[in-house]
Amino acid sequence: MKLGFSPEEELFRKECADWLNAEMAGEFRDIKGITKLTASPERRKEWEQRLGEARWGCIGWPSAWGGRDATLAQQVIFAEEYARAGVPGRVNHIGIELAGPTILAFGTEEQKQRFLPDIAAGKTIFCQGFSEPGAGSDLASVRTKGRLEDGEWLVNGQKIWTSLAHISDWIFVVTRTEEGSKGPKGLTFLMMPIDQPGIEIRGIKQINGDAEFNETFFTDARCAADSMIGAVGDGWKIAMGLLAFERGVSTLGQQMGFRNELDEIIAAAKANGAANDPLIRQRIARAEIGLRLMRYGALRMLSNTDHSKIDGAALTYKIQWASWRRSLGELAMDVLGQGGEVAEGSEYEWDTLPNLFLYSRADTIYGGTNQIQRNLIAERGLGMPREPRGDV
Amino acid sequence: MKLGFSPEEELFRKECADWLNAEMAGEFRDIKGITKLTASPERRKEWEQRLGEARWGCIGWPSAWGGRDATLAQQVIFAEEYARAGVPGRVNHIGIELAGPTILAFGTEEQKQRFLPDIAAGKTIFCQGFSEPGAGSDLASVRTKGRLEDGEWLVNGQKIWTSLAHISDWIFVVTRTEEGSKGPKGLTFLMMPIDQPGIEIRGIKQINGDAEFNETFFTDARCAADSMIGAVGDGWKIAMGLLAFERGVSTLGQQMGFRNELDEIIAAAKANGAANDPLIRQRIARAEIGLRLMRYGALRMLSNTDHSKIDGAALTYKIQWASWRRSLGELAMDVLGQGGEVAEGSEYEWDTLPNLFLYSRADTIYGGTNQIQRNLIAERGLGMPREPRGDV
Amino acid sequence: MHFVLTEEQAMIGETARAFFAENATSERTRAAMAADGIDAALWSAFCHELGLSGIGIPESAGGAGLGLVELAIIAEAAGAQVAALPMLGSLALSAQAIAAGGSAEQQAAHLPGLLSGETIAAYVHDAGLAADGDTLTGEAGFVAHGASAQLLVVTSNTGAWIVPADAPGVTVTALTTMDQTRPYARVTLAGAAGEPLADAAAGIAAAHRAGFVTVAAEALGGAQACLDRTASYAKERVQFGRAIGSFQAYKHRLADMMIEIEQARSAVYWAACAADEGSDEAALAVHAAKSFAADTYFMCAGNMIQLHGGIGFTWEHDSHLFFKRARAIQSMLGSGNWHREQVATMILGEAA
Amino acid sequence: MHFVLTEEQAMIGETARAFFAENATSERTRAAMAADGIDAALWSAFCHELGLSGIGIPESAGGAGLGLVELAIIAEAAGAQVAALPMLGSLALSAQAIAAGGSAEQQAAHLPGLLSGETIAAYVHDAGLAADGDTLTGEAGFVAHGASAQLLVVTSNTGAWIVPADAPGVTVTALTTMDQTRPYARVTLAGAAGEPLADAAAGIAAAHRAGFVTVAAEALGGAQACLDRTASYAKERVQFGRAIGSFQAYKHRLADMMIEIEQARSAVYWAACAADEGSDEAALAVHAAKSFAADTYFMCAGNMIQLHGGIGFTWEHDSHLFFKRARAIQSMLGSGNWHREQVATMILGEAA
Repeated sequence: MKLGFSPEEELFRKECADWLNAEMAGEFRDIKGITKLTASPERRKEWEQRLGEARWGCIGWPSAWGGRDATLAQQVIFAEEYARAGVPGRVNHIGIELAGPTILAFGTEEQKQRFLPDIAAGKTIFCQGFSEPGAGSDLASVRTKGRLEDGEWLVNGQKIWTSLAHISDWIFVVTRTEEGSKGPKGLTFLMMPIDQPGIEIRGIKQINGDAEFNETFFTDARCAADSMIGAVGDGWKIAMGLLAFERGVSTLGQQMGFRNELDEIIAAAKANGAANDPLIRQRIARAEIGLRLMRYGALRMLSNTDHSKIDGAALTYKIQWASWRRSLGELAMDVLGQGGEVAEGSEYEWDTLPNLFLYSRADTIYGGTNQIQRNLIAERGLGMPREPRGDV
Repeated sequence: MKLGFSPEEELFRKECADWLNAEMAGEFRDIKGITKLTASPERRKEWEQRLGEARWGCIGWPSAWGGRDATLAQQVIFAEEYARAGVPGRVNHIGIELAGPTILAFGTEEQKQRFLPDIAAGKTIFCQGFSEPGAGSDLASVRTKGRLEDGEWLVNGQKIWTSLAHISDWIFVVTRTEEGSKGPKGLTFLMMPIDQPGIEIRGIKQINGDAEFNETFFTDARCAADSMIGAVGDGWKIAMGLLAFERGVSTLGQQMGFRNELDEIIAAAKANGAANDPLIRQRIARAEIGLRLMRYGALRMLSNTDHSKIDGAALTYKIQWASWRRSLGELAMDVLGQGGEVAEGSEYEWDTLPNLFLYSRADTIYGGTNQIQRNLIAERGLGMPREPRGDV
Repeated sequence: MHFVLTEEQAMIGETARAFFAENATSERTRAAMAADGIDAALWSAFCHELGLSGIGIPESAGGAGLGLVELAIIAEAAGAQVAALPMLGSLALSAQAIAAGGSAEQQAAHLPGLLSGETIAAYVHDAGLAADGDTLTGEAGFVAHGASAQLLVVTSNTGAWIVPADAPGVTVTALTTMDQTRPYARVTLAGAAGEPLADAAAGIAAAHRAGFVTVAAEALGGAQACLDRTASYAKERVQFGRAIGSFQAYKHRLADMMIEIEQARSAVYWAACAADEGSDEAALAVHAAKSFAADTYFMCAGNMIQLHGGIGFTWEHDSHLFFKRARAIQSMLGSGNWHREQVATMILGEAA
Repeated sequence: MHFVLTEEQAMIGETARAFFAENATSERTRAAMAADGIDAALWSAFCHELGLSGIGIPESAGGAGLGLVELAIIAEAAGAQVAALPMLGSLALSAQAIAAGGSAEQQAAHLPGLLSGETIAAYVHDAGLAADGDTLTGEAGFVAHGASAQLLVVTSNTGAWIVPADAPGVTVTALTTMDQTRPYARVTLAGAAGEPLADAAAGIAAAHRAGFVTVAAEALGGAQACLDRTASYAKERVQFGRAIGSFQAYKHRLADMMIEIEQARSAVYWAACAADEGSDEAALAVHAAKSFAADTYFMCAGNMIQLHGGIGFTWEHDSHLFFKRARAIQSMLGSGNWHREQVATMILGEAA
């Protein structure tokens, strides 16, 4: 058990920091500090291409596919320095964390060559088409249909909560390809280009006035046969594999974003005197402790190479950060007082902290609600009986 | 809507207070202020007989059965003054709140004459035999058997959590009288004298070192045929009716006990400086508010005569007070600090506040755990589907 | 002692609930949100056709009599629909202050306009207000519906004045506000002339009492609506092949909402009734009601979002109206911690 | 950076868990509870046969070397069985203080006895201790296993002394204590002669660091045991015709326990490892670990009682051993609020 970094690793840290800071002080200084996921998408795509050029796009990937074969410690260091330098989060999060690893694990050699270098280079932005209206977190209830016609897939149906679909190039979808099948059987995993007549995207305005999520409609949308991942009927298996990738090193980058939010709260509390209130002090201390424990939980999870046993840190991670962040939003508002409820200007557009308050209500819902997380923990982690499906 | 009392009612209050204070300053001064349910049982039985002689035993009952036909307001006043005068709680709580009302509602004229005046007079102490090992709160799983033989019931089986059975005269039990019946069918409600060879009582020592509860064993225990309440097979219906009596005016007396506990915490906080701690101040304020809301919830419930609709205040009352009191125990310990963890003397015997802390862990369990209370609230109060029974 | 609504009170409740359910629709409220946060037609109907605006104002002052219990009943019904109305600022705070603290002339001059809805008043509290005689200099940042008011009732901790919103020295700036059904304005007074209330202390006390009870009652109505709507959804919505209301964890969340709401109901009507009866408990009760009901509302509105899943955090769904109103009620007129500290002071004394 | 146990550390854990599971049985612990709260045979076996008592004490001082990570591993295993041992007072506090702050002579004089288990030391902290030179006058009310100690390590905020428990001027009174596995004593010093530690500051710092980590690790082990035992019960116990673990509300309570425990695990080993590595984070981490793990334990032990239903609050069932130990850990060595206030001071500065 070792927490510190070696001198070589500290040198690597300096290399990362120097490069990132230089970029954020130079050509890309206009996007430094952006936290809202929907802000300046075009410039951020350019930035991700810049990352790709310099081979910083996916450093944990094999160098054959545009990565650097980086060690875990190096990945941790890069994620931390990335956020510390005020670099905005990746618009291609889905591509580098989910689509890429899925192709790496389940794709053909041809598919790897076709997709991976472009994802690593920031040239192909992916979004995810799992949820459907009426199905929510229940992947087994997918109704969107795929049928093979003349060597091409035709897809019909609707997906929802497709985050950033409106700025993406490709979408991966789980479709029901076996007529009359139910549950996890008869599903197939397809990758589809978004810019085609059969796909229509409508933004969903959220509680905070912003629109990050979309409804995506498929009407005879086309997908080349060789863009299927795995075999026909493998959709469930591949989707489950993909969800396991979700807790990668990017969580550390996400945590650095949380760090910035908490620091902003601390600064606000010091400025307005809330930092003298013993009740606020306790809550800030709890938030600080929770954030540190998130970091060390993530490091435990990432350091763990024994995949034969259930990893409690990994299994509980989603609900931990989601609940922490929702509390953080409430703390932010209690620190700001009524001032947090008014915005500059006449647009219904919010500063970081009030936006955190509103947006974080979604954190405990998307990617599996807190209720579903608790089911998973009790069933997979503690061996409790599974919640029975109904037949309605 | 009216909260105040009339001048006549205030006169009645004075009458109650004068009589109770005189008794607590006179012959019964030795039991004033006792809060532990198991302390001085013999003297308390004498006290309850004194109450009966003066017709203060069950003032809400019809005068024909030893009551005073008291109005709701009078019952509220008496309950408050009773506790305010430092009079110990009733050892015959089960008799006056459950057995009596059940006999009044479901008993024959002969049974009323046989039992009610003696309950009102403090001469017959009752305890309750519902729970069984392996059945817990699940009355439909009762296994204790009753069979009629030569005009007499013979009872075999075991009950558990029979509070104060060791000082009681009678016990009412729900028995399975139809061979092979399951669930709520085939149950019969019997009243049995405790002092007989077929009944054996063993105390259960609790977390606080005290033994209020018992296991009660029945081995061909006898019950006269005319001590059955209702008909053979009516046990479920009568038990359900009885549980509805549980939230009577006595809740107000119980609340006055809570008041004393909170007052003791407030005094301790003032004495040791915890009252200056803003975190403790918030918690004491919450406790104070919660207690007041319990009072006004109880008054809403008692004032409500429209029994055609679900009474939300009544339905939520048990979990409300149980949760409140468990929190109060934790508050008490945080006010006392480590001092709350040591006892005077060499016996493992606790002062009021540490005892509250330990004992209150049972409050959220007996009489239906908090989980079962939430089921009831969601199902009866909000029309959610019932939790399915299994067949294990 | 009889702690249930009288027949008359129950009737007022039914009338108000029917009125708001029919008229304060999501569509109309959203139209008001896009403008100044007031559904003018609704306000006019409330004041004129329904004639409920005078409740809680003595008949001698031109009101309908009755008390805070009846005012709470109406606020509860309005809160259940998150109605976009200036009831809090204009009636519960300003009209109450004038009715309790104004001279007969002041009452005659101002109350008819407020009760008819033709004039809207906003309540401006600035603890640090500088009053040079009746020349006022100060600022308040979060004046509910302030940009729509023609009249301001301005208070410090000790004084109270009536100031026309268009008087010289008065600047009112509308602010983009999270709860768009009750937008705030910043009101700046730079040597504005005020007309002092005859009995400032009485006016301030009445306004605070009625204000605490009104927002607590609104919170109660809102919380109950969150529960009702979520419970309905739970019966219809199917996931994993089951009505989601059949999941025990879901049921228990609903139960927890009901447990808090029932206590909030006791709190609101205890406070209103104690205040109406002049009971010693009133001072503690109004703090209890404001803090407890506001927390209950926030908890229920948060659960409403959570239990609706994805649609719960869309703009299209009404959950966010409740959620934002709940947050606003928590932070306005003193935070929950502040109110609980007042209670603590009553029972523990000041902290050393 | 590699945040998992090494093979050697994992082996220490297995050894310790097996030892406590086999020997620190409920029956033996209850026998110790009825006496002075120490299972003497267990302590002897722990020190001699297992030889684990020297862990965390430098080899130069006669210990086994290694660090707080290894000490935490052992404390976690002991905590899982609520073992009745003087490990906290004798090893984690007193021996650590002597090893870090004592002269070579002091180490040689006292550590062998402590590590062999032949001498038991208790740690006596009195912030208000009056020291006239090395003549000590003061009192401490809650000295863990104080009545069983032959040696006292007495500290104020700045000084540290070794005092034989039978020295003139020393009075030790055993107290009836809620957690009978670690009973308290009141220690009174009335002009008792102390032998000053060579480096008091180092001794105090080491004792506090190790004390916080030790009780946090005990809490982690206890919390995990509460979860494990309750999860087993949930699979066996049938109510309403179903295994109670099939009820979603029950499952979610268990899940909540696991969520907290996983964080507590991160906290304990972060703190231990940061302290061993001399990281800047260590000061914050030990406060985080003590407060977070103690709260986790209390939450889990409370849930253990609740989820066992009636038998959970009987004396016969082990739930109350965990529950009382959890409460004791919460209040000893600084409350959770105190530890969080230390964290707040590090990030916000002192409150004005």
